[in-house]
Amino acid sequence: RVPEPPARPGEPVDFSKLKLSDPGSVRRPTVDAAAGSMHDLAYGLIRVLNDDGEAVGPWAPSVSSAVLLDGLRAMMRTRAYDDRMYRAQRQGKTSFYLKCTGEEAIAVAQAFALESKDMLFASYRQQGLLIARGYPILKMMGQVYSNALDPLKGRQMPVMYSSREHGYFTVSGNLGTQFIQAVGWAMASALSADNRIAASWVGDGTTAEGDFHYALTFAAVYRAPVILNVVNNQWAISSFQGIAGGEEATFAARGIGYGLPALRVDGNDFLAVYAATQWAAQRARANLGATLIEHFTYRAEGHSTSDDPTRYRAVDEASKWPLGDPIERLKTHLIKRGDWSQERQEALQDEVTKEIRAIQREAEASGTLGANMTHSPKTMFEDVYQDMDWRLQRQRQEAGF
Amino acid sequence: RVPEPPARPGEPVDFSKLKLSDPGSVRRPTVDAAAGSMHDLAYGLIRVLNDDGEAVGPWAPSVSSAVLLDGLRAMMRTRAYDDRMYRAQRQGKTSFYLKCTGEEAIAVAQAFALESKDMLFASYRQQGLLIARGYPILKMMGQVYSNALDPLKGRQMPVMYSSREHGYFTVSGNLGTQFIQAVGWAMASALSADNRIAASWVGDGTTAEGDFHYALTFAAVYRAPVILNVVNNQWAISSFQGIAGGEEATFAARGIGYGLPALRVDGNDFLAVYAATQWAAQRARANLGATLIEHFTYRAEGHSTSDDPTRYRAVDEASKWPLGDPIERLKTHLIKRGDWSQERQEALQDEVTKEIRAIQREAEASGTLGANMTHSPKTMFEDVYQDMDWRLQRQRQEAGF
Amino acid sequence: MPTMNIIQAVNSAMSVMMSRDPKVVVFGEDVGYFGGVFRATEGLQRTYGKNRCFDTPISEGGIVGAAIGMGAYGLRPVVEIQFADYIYPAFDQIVSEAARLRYRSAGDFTAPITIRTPYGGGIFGGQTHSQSPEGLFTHVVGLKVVIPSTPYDAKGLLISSIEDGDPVIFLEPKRLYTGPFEGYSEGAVKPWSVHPASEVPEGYYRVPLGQANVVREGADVTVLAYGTMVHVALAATRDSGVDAEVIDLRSLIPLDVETIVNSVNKTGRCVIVHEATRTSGFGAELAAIVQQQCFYNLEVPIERVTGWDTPYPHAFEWKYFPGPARVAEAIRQAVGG
Amino acid sequence: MPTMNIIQAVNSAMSVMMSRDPKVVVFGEDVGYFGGVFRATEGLQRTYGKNRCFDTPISEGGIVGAAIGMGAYGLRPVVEIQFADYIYPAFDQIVSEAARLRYRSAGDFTAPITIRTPYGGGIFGGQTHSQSPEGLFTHVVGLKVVIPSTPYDAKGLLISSIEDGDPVIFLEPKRLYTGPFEGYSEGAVKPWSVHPASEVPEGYYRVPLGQANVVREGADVTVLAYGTMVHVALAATRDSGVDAEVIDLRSLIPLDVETIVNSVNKTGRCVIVHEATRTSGFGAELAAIVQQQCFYNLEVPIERVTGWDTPYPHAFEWKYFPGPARVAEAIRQAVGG
Ligand SMILES: Cc1ncc(C[n+]2csc(CCOP(=O)(O)OP(=O)(O)O)c2C)c(N)n1
Ligand SMILES: Cc1ncc(C[n+]2csc(CCOP(=O)(O)OP(=O)(O)O)c2C)c(N)n1
Ligand SMILES: [Mg+2]
Ligand SMILES: [Mg+2]
Repeated sequence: RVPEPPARPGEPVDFSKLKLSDPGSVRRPTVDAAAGSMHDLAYGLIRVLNDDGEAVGPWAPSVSSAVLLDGLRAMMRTRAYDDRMYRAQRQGKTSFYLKCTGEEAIAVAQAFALESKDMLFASYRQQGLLIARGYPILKMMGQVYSNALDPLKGRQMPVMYSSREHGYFTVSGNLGTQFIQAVGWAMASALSADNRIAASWVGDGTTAEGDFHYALTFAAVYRAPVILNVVNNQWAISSFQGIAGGEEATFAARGIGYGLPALRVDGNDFLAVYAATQWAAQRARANLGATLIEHFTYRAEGHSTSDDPTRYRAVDEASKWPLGDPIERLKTHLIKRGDWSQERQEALQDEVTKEIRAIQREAEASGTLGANMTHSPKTMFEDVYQDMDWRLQRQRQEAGF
Repeated sequence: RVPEPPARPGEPVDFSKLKLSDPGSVRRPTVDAAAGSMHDLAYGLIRVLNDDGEAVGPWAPSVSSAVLLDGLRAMMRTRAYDDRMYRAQRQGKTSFYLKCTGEEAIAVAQAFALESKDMLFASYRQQGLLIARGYPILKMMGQVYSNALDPLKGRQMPVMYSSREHGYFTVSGNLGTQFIQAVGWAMASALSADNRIAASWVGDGTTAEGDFHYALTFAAVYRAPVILNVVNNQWAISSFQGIAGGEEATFAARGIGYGLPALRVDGNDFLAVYAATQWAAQRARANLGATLIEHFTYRAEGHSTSDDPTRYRAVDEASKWPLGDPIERLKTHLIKRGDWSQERQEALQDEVTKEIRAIQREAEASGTLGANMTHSPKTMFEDVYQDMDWRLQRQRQEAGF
Repeated sequence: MPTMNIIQAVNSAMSVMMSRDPKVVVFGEDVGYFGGVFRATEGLQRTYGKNRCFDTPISEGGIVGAAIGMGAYGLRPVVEIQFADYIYPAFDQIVSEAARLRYRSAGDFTAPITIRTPYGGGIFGGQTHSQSPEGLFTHVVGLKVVIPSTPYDAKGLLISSIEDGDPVIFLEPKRLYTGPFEGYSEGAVKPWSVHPASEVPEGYYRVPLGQANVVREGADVTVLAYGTMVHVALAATRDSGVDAEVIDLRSLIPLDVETIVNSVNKTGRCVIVHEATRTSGFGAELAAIVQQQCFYNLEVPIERVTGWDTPYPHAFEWKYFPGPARVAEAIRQAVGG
Repeated sequence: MPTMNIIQAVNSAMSVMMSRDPKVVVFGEDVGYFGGVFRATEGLQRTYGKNRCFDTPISEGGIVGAAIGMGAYGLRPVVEIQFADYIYPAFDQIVSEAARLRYRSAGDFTAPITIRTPYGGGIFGGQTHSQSPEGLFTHVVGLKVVIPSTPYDAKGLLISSIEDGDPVIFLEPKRLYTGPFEGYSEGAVKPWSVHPASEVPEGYYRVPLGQANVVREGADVTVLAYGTMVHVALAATRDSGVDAEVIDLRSLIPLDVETIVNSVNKTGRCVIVHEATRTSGFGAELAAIVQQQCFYNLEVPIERVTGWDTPYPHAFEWKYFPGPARVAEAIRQAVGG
C-alpha cells in the first residue's frame, strides 16, 4: 500500500476532505498547561482570521497595526525578492533559486513574535526570517549571485544564507540536520542560564529524517527552550505529505509521543502563526520546555527552479488552496481594522517592487554568477580549518594562487 | 534539566509512584478498530493475571494449559540457560554474556503467539524466542563458546545468534538497526501477497536511535504487517528509561504520532503479552498494518557480564519490582487452573536444570573460547563476499592458511 | 541499436531487470510517479506498478534499512539516493548492516541490494550536490563499488550489480548523464549520440564487475581514472600529445589490479585521476598498490590529480574540478616533459 | 609526578579543562552518574555538576548534532561515542555539518567540538567493539583526527583537541587503556606504571596536534604507526633485531609529513602499520605520500601490515590482529632479510 495525493495532473482538485477548524474555534491553554492536557490541539487548526478578515477567538493576539504593517511589508518584500531572483535564475544569472511563495506568513510572523536575540535554525525556505530581521537584501542577492558582495565568498549554492550577526544559522543542504542543532543550542542557552531561545524549521517531508527524532527526543528529555516548527506545505518536491505519513496522523501529533506540547496552525494566517509562536516562546522562556508547531500551508509554486510541478500535481491546486494567501489575508484584516486601504496597499506594492529592482541593479553591478566578479579564487582554500595546513597551502600553490 | 532515576545506590526504592492499571481493567478494542480511537491504550497497562493468579478481563486469552505449560518450560529453560552461560563467562570460558532474567515472558509468549513462519528481528535480549521455537540450545552454546559447533564459525560475539531456518534474523551489535529492517521485510511480504508477518524488538534506550523513527514512519506510511516491540526494562546499561524520554510520555505513546495503534503491556504477565501479541498479529494479517507494543518490565540483573549494576542503581530495586516474576506468575496461574502443582514445578525445574547442564557438558566437549577448538581459521576470510576476491585470497596466503 | 544517454541506459537496466525478475523492486525519494529528479526511473511505476516502484519518505537510513529487510525476505531492491551527498544518514545501515550480514551470519543472511546514487560536480550544485564519496565505501569490507563512464557500461554494470549477491554502491557520474563531458567548462557540450558507447542494446546484457577497460592503449604513461574523469583523461591525453594508456577502472571494488599492474609495468609511469578530495581518496589506495607491485618498473613517482582538499565551492567549481589542463600537465610531467 | 593509565589521563584532561573553562561540557551515553563504560568520565558529574557532565539518550546522531548546536552557542562540547563502531549513526552530522560549518559560513559559525571514542580490537569484542574507522575520517576535509599511544600524549593531545577551533575525532586505543600492550596475546600484561610516558602532570599542558614523535631512532627502515600499533612496532623492532626508526604519528590530520619524509629519505625503506582493514586505510595515504616525496630515496617498495580486509572475527582475534610477528617479518623483508 502506497499513499496517493489528492490530485495528479489532469485530475480534479478537491480540498473539501480537509478537516479545517473554524476560525476562533480552537481553545487556548494557559502557557503553563501540561503537555498531556492539550492533545486536541495537535489535531485541530488554530485560526484567527475569519473570511471577513476579522481576528476572532482566544488566539487573537494583541498586536498593534504598526507591527502588522511591518509584517505585511516584510512579506511583500520577501515575495518581490523571490520573484526577482527566480527571474534572474531563469535569465541565467545564477544556478539555482527557491521561492517561499504562499508561505511568507510563517517565517515573517515568527520573526516578529521572537526576540531579535533568539537563534534561528532555518531550512532553505525561511528567507522571510532574514528579511523580517532587516538583513540587507543586497547581501542576500550577493549570495545568490556568488559575487563580490557574497558574505559566503561564493562557497554556497544560492539561498544557503548565514548570518551570526542576525542570529541566522548557516543553512544546510542536508535536510533536517539543523533541528537537533537548534535543540543543542537551546540546551546550551539553558545551562548557561541565558534566556535566549532557539527556533528551527523543517518541511513535512524532512520529518522522516533521523534528526527530527533526535530533536524531539532531546528537547523533551532536557526540556530545552526551543520551538520546533514543521512547515507542512503539502509537498516534498514531487511527494505529497502522505508519503511522510501525514495521512496517518498530523505532523503536530508527532509531538504527543514525546510528551511535547504540539500546536497545529493555519500557516497562511499571520495572526495565528504570531499568536502560536508567542505562546511557545513564553513557555520556553519560562523554562517549561519545547513546543512543536505544525504550520499548515501550501507550496504555491515549484519546489525550486529545478523542477516543474505540473509534472506531478494538478495545475490548479495552488489556486484552489482553501486557506488563501497570507499577504491578501493580512491586508484584508488591516483594512478591516481601518488602518489600511487598497490604495495604500497598491502604493506599498509599487514601492516594494521598485526597491527590490533597485537593489537588484546594485547587486548585479557587482556581478552575477559566471561573470568572474567573485571573491579571489584563492579564498577557496580558506576556512577549511582555522589555520591552513600544509596540504592546503601546497594545493593552493598547485592551483596557481 | 537532566532526568534522575527513582533510586541511586543507597537511596530507598519506591515504586509507588508507578501508575499501574488494575488487572483486567484495560479495554480490548476490536482488531479492526481505528488507531485514532485507542490512544488510551498507550497510557494504560494491559494486565491479565491478578495477584491471585487468575486471568481476568477482556484481554484474557483463550489458550490451553498445554500451550501455557510449554511456555512455562521455555521460560525456565531460558533462565537456566542464562544462568549456566553467565557462570561459564565468569569461569573464563567465553568473553561475554547477557541474560534476560525477569524478561522471559516477553520473548517466549510472543514466540507462542506468532506463527513459526513469521520472521523475528530481535535485539540481543530475546534469546527466549529461539528457545521457544525449539532452536537447539547446543548450537546456542556453540555460538557463545565460538567453538566448532558455532553455526556462525566464531565470527560473532556471544549471543549474536542467527538462524534463517528458525526465522531469527542475525542479531546486530548496533542498536536498533533491525527495527526498520523488520519493516522492510514486512513490506516485502505484503507486496509479495504473502501472509507472513514480521516482528522486531528494541529496548527503551534504543528508541532514541534514528532506526526507531524510520521503522515507525515506514510502517505507518506503507501499512506494513509488522509488530514493533519496545521492551522497557527500565534501564539502558546505567541510564534509566527517563534518559530516553520515558518520563515525558510512555514509549507506547510514540506510536500515536505516527497514527499507529499502540498497546502498553505488563511484560511480566505471560497471558497479557500473549494476548496483545495475538491482537497485533491478527491485525497485521488482516492487512490493517503495524502495531507498536511497549512491554513494561524490569531488567532484574546487570546489563551484561561487563557491568556492575550496584554502581548505578539501588541493590534492592529488582526485588521490589511491583509486577513480580514472569515464571512465578505463570506457575501460580497454572496451579490456580488446577493443571499444575508446586511439586510438578519443582520436578520440572529439576529436569530443566539437568537438561541444560547436560547440554553444556556436550557443548564444552567441543571447546570453549580460547581452547583453539574453533572452525578452521581460514574460514575467517570467507563470507566477506559471495566469492572471495584476489585481495582476500592473497591475504589468506599472507596469513598462512 | 538505439543510442542512449546514461540516464536512459540506467533506466533501461532497471526496466530489463524488473521485467525479467519479479523480485526486483525500485524505490527512493521522488522515484515513483515523478520518475526521479534526474528522471532515471521514468515510467517504471507506470509499467511495473506501485508495488514494484514507489516513492519513499525522505529518510535515507530508512530506505537502505528497509531494502536490507526486503533483501532478507528474498527480493532484490534497487534504491536511489537522490544525491551521493545525502547518503550519510544511511551510513550505519550500509556499513554496519548491508556490508556485514553475510559475514556475521556465516552466509545465513545476505544483502543483495543495489544503491544507485548520482555523484560528482560540474553542475554548479555547490558542496551538497557535487561530492564524490566513493573512497569511503572502498574502505568498507563487504561492499562493492561501481562507477560507469558510458551508457553501454552503465547498463551492463547496473545489471551485473542488481544480479550480484553482495551490496553494491553504484555511483553515477551526474555530469555524464547527458553527454561525454571532457572537462572543458566553456564550449559546446557534446551529446552521447556522438559517442560509440552510446549504442546500447535494448535487452539484457552484462558488463562484469571487476574488469577494467583500457580505453586508450599507449606506451609512455598509464592514466588511471573512472567515471567523469575517464573522459577528462582522454581529452588531456590528446591535449598533452603524450602516448598515454588510459584505463577506466569501472569497478573500484572488486579492483582489476592485473590490468593496472600490467600497464604500469609496461609504461613505467602512472598518473591517477579522480574528482574526490585527495587525502585518503581512492587514488591513495591505487598509488599504494601500484608502488608496491610495480616498484622496480616505476621510473617516476606516481602523481595524483584530484579535487582539492576543500568542500566543492559553488562559484569556483571550475577552479576546483581537476580539468584537462591539470591532467595534461601531470601527464607531461610524468614523461619528464 | 603521578603515574596514570590512559583512562586516567583522558579523565584528567577533561577535568583540567572543565575547571579552567566553564564552556567545556562533557556528555554521552552512560558518561554521567556511572562515569562511562570505560570509566573515562568517572567523577566529572560529581565534581562539575549535572549541567556540565550528563547522560544522553542512545542517539549518536543526536549527541553530535546537539554538540554542534552547543558549539554554535559558544560552548566547547566534549562528547563520548561509547565505541567507535557506533559512530556511524552520527556520520552525517560529523561529515556534512561539523566538518563543513566553518567553510560554508565563511567562518561565521564553527564546530569546536571533540568527539572521543575508543577504537581497536584485542578485547574479544567481536566485529562491533573492535573497529578502527580512522581512515574514513581522514578523507573528510574539515576534520582533525588524533590518536594517542601513551597516557602523557593522551592528556596533552586531548587538551589540545578541546582547545582546537575545529572538530576533532579523538580515537582512544582501548587496548592500551590499562597498559602498553605490545601485541602478544599470551603472556603477562604490563601495567602503564612500568612505562615512562605514564608520568603525567596533574595540571594543564598541551601536546600540539600535527607533530609526530620519533619513539625510536634508527637507520635502516622507517616504521610508521599510531595508537596501539606503536607499541607493537617497537616490540617487533626489538624482535626483528633491525635498527628501525619508529614514528608515532599521534595526529593523522594534520599530518607531520616532514618528520616522515626526513626519516624515509634517511632510511630508504618504509613499513606502515595499522590495525584497520587494509584497502583504503590511512596506510594507503601514507604510502601515496611517501612514494611521491621520497621516490628517489626508496630502495624497496613500501609495505603495509594491517588488519585483514574482513570484519574483526571474535574467535580469531589474534589471527586478525597485526601482531609483532607479522610486523617483524615485514621489517626484516624491508631490509632485504
Ligand atoms: C538528506 C537529504 N536528502 C534529500 C535531499 C534532497 N531534497 C532537497 S529538498 C527535498 C524535499 C524536502 O521537502 P520538505 O521537507 O517538505 O520541505 P519543502 O521543500 O517542502 O520546504 C529533498 C528530498 C536533501 N537535500 N537532503
Ligand atoms: C548504536 C549503538 N550505540 C551504543 C551501543 C552500546 N550499547 C549496547 S547495549 C546499550 C544499552 C541498550 O539499552 P536498551 O535499549 O534499553 O536495551 P536493554 O539492554 O535494556 O535490553 C548500549 C548503549 C550499541 N551497541 N550500539
Ligand atoms: Mg514540504
Ligand atoms: Mg532497557
